[in-house]
Amino acid sequence: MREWSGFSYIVTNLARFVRPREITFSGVNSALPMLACLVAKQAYDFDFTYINVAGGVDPRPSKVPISSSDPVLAEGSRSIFSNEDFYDLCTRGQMDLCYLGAAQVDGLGRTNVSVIGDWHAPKVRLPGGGGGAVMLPTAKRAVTWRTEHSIRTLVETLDFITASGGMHGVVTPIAVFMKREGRLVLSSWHPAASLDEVRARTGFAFEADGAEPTAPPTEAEAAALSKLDADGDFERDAAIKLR
Amino acid sequence: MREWSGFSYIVTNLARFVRPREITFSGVNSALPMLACLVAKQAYDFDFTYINVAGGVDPRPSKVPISSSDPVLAEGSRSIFSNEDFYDLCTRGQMDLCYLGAAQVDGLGRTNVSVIGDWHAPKVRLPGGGGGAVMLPTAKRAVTWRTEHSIRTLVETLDFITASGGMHGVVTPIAVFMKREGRLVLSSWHPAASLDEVRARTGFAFEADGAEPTAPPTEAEAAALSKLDADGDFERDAAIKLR
Amino acid sequence: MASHSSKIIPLTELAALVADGSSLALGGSFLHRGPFALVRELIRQGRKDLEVVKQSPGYDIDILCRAGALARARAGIVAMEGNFGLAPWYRKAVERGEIRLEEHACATLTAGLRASAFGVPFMPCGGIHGSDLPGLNGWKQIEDPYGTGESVYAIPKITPDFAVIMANEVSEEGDVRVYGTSHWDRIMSRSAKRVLVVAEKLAPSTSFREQPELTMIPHFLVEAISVVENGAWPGSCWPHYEVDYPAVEAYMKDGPAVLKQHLDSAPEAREAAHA
Amino acid sequence: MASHSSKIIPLTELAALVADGSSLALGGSFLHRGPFALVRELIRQGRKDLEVVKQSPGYDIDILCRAGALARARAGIVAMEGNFGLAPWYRKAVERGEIRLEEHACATLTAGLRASAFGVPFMPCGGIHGSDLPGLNGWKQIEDPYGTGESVYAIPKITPDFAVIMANEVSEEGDVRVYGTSHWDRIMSRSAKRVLVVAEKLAPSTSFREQPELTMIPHFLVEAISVVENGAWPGSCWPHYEVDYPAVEAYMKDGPAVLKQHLDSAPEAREAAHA
Repeated sequence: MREWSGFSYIVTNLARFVRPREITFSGVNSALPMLACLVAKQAYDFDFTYINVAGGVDPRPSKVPISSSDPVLAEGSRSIFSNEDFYDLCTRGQMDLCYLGAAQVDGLGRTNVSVIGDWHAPKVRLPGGGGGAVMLPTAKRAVTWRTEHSIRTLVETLDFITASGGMHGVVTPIAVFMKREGRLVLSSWHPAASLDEVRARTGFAFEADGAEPTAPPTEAEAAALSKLDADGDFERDAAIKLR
Repeated sequence: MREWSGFSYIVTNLARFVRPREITFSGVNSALPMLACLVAKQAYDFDFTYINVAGGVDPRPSKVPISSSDPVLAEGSRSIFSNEDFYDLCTRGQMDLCYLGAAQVDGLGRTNVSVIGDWHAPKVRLPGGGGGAVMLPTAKRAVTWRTEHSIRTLVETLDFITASGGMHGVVTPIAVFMKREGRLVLSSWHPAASLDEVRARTGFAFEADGAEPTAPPTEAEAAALSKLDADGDFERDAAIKLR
Repeated sequence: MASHSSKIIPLTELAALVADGSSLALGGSFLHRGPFALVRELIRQGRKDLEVVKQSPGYDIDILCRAGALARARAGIVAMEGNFGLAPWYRKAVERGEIRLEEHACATLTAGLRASAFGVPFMPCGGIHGSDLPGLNGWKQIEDPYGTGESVYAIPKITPDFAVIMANEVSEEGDVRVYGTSHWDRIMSRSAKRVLVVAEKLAPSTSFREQPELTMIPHFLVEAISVVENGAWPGSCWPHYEVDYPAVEAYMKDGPAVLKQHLDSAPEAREAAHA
Repeated sequence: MASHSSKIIPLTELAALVADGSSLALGGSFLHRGPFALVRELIRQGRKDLEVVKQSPGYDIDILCRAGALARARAGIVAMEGNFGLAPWYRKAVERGEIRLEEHACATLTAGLRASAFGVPFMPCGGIHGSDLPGLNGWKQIEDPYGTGESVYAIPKITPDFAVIMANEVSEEGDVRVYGTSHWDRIMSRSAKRVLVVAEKLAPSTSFREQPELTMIPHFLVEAISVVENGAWPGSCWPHYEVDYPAVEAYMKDGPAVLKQHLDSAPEAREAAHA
C-alpha cells in the first residue's frame, strides 16, 4: 500500500467510532464524517442507524454529494428525521454518536468554532458552533476531526469555548485521541508519524500510555472509501497533508 | 315558525359569535359548536377559517359525525392541523374564537368541568377541562354553552375552578350572556322566555342593560341547520328542553 | 452491511413487553385510532397497576378501570364521546378512590411530554392562570428571567414507560405512518422510554421510500409492532373504518358477563380463536 | 359561504411587504431550499437594516452583507458549504463590526423560536453547559423548581417579523408543501409574526386535499406567496434541481461588478426582463 493518506486516515478512523445497533449522526459542513458513516455502512458487518442533517435515515443516496447537507443524503430513506427531531433526540440522551466540527480543540476536548482572536474584535470570524454547544454535552459520544494537526489547532487555550462536554474522540491526519478521565489521551498515531511528532505538533500536554501506531485500513474499509470517492474528488478537495 | 327549539337556539347563537376572516376552533365533546361552525360556513356570506380537533382545516365533511372529534371532520381539508399545533396557535395569541365545554359557569365566566363536590372526595367525577385551563385565558375569545339553564349550572360559586380567563360569551337554551368589565352580562333571552325567568333560573347576579329578546334565526341560519340535521338525529340526541 | 430484522411480533408478545405498574401513553383520542387491541390484551393477560397518560382517553381508560388493571391516570379530559357521555367505570374508579388521578389540561400534559422529548426537567406552558389545577398539582410559576415581568407555569417532565401508537400502516422495519390528524402521537413517541405499535396494515418498505415525509415515527424509535386488523375496534381507524357504535353500546351495558363478552368479541380474540 | 381569494402575488410585491429594519427567519439550510429569489429582490429594492434569524444561513446572509442590507444576525453556523468554506462577505461584515451578531447554537435559536411558537417568554434548552455562549448572550440558568437539582439554560423568546419559506408546491389558497427535510421551516412558520412564501410550483388544491398530511403550513398562517421557478437558485430545491455550483463559484469572485452580474443573471431577473 502507498502511504496512508491523511484523507483516508481521518475518514477511516472516524468510521471506526461507529458501533453496532447505535444511532450515528453527521451534520452540516461535515464531508469527512458523512463519508465515514457511508464507509461504516459498507465496510462493517453490523447494523446501525445513520441519520443526517438532510433528514436522511439510513438513506441510499444515488451519489455522494459535495455538500454534506445535500438532499441527496435523504434519498431512499423510509422516513425524514428533521432538524428539530435530531436535536431533541440528542438533548434527551438518545444520540449515541455524533460528529461535530471544530477549529480549535483543547486538552479537555472542548472546542472553538467561533472566532480567532477576541470574540468582540475578531481576527477571523469562524462559522460558529452549529450543533456543538448543545450536542457535545448531551450526546452519549461526540467525535471531532481536524484536517490540520498543529499547535494552532490543538491548543492549550481556546480563543473562545464554543462547546464543552462529552467529547469522546478527536481524529487528525496523524493521530487519534480519546477522552479518559476528563482529558484527551493519545490512542494511536499514523504509522508514518511517531509519538514524538504528535507531541511536537500538539499544543496541549497529553498522556499516551498504551498508544501505538494505528491499525491500517482493512480491505473492506479501503474498498468502501475507494468506491465512495471513485474519482478522488473528495480527497483532492479536502487537500489534507500529513505534514 | 314553531317555537324556537333550545337545540336550534344554542347552535344558532354559538354560530353568531363567528366573525369574518377569523380562526375559529371546535373541540372534543362539542357536537353543538361543531354544528355551529358548520352552520356559519353555510349561512354567512363571509370567509373564516374553521379548524377542529380532528385536524380539519375548512373541511368538506361527507356527513356530520356523531362524535365531534371524528376523522370525517378532516375530510376534504387541504392540510391537517394537529392537536399540538392548535394549542400552540392559541397560547401564542392567534386563536380568535374557541368553544370550550363547561358543567358549571360562574358570574365571572369561570368554568368547572372537573367535579361536583370536593375534588378529593367527588360526588360526581366530571370529564375534566381538556383545553379549558390553557385556552380560556389565551384565546382572544372563548365561548361556552350549557344545555341546561339552572342554578345548578349557572352558579354563584364553582365547586372547582377548572379554567378562568377570557370567557367572551355563554349560551344556554334560553339566554345569551356576554362578558363586560369582567362579569357576565345578559345580552339577550329566548323570545319564549323573559328577563325574569332568566334571573330566576340563574345562580349568579347579572346586569341586563340593553338586553332584549334574541333575534330569531335568519332564513339562512335555519336552512343551514335543517340541512345539517336533516333527520333530526342531533336535535333528538341533544334532548335540550327550554324548561 | 447488515440487514434490518423485522419488528413484527404477535399481539400476545407485544403485550408481554409491558410489565405490571407501567405507565402507558396511549395514542389517538377518545374513540379514534387508539391502540385498543393492545389495551384489551393487557387485560386478558391480567396486567395490574398500570398508569394511563393521555390527553383525551375514553374507552381505553374505562375498560382498564372496569378490569381493575389501572392504578393511576394523568389526563386532560375523559369521556366516551360520540353521545355516550361520561366514561362510567372510570368515573366510579375515581369516585371510589380506586385510581389516583392527576388532572391536567390537555396542553399541560403535552408540556410535560415535551419536557421529556426535549431533554429538559420542565416546560413552560401558556395559560392556566386563575385555574385551581396548579394548586391541586403543585405546579410552580416561574418569572421570566429576562425581565418582562411575565410569569409562566412550569410543568414537570412526564416520561411514560411506553408510548403505544395505533398506526394505519407500518413497514416491516418499524416505520410508522398515520393518516389524518396525528392527535398527540408524535410527541408521545418522542417522550416515552419505549415505543410499541399496533398497526392496521403492513405496507411495503418501498412505499415508505417513495413518500418518507409521511412517516410519523422512524424505525429506530420503535421497539416492536403487532399487525392487528381492526385493532382500533370498537373505535375508528380512518380511512379504514368508522366507530362501531353498536359494539360501544353493548360495552356500555352493566352486568357481570359484559366485559368478558366484549373481550371475546374483539377482532384480535376472534382471530386468535381461528388460529 | 365565501370563497377563498388567491394569495399569489408577484415577487416585487412580496418583497415590498418587508420594511427596512425587519427581522427575517429564512427557511432552508446553507445552499438548500432557501427563499433566495426574495432575498435578492430585497437587495434590488434597496432594503436596509435587515436582521437574519436562521440556524444555518450561508449564501443568503452573505449576499445581504455584500449588498449592505444587513444590520443584525442571529445564527448558529454560517458558511457557504459545498466546499466553498466560510461566507466571505458575512465574515468581513462581522470582523469590521458592520453587523451585530448574536451567536447561537442551532438548538438555542430553535428554543427561542419555540418560546414564541408556544406563547411563553422563554424556553429551557438542553446542553450549553461549559460553553462561553451563555456569558456572551446573557442567558440565565434556571434550577428545576421540582427539586431534581438539575439546572437548565433558559433561552429568551425570539419572534421574527417574518418567516420566509421556500416551498416546493403551494395551493392558490396558500397551503405549503415541502419535500425531503423541512429543516427548521415548520418552527419558523409558527414563531414569526407573518409568513411569506416563495414557491417553486403552484399545485392544484385537489392534490392538497388528497394528501393533507403532507402540508407543512396551512393556508391561514400564510400571508402571501410568489411562484418563482428556480427561486432557490443558485441553491438546490430537491427534487426539482440541485445546487448550481458554477453560479456559486461566479458569485464568490471579488470585484465591483460581480454582485450586479449575479443579481442580473438570477432566474427571477431574467424572467422579469422577458416580461
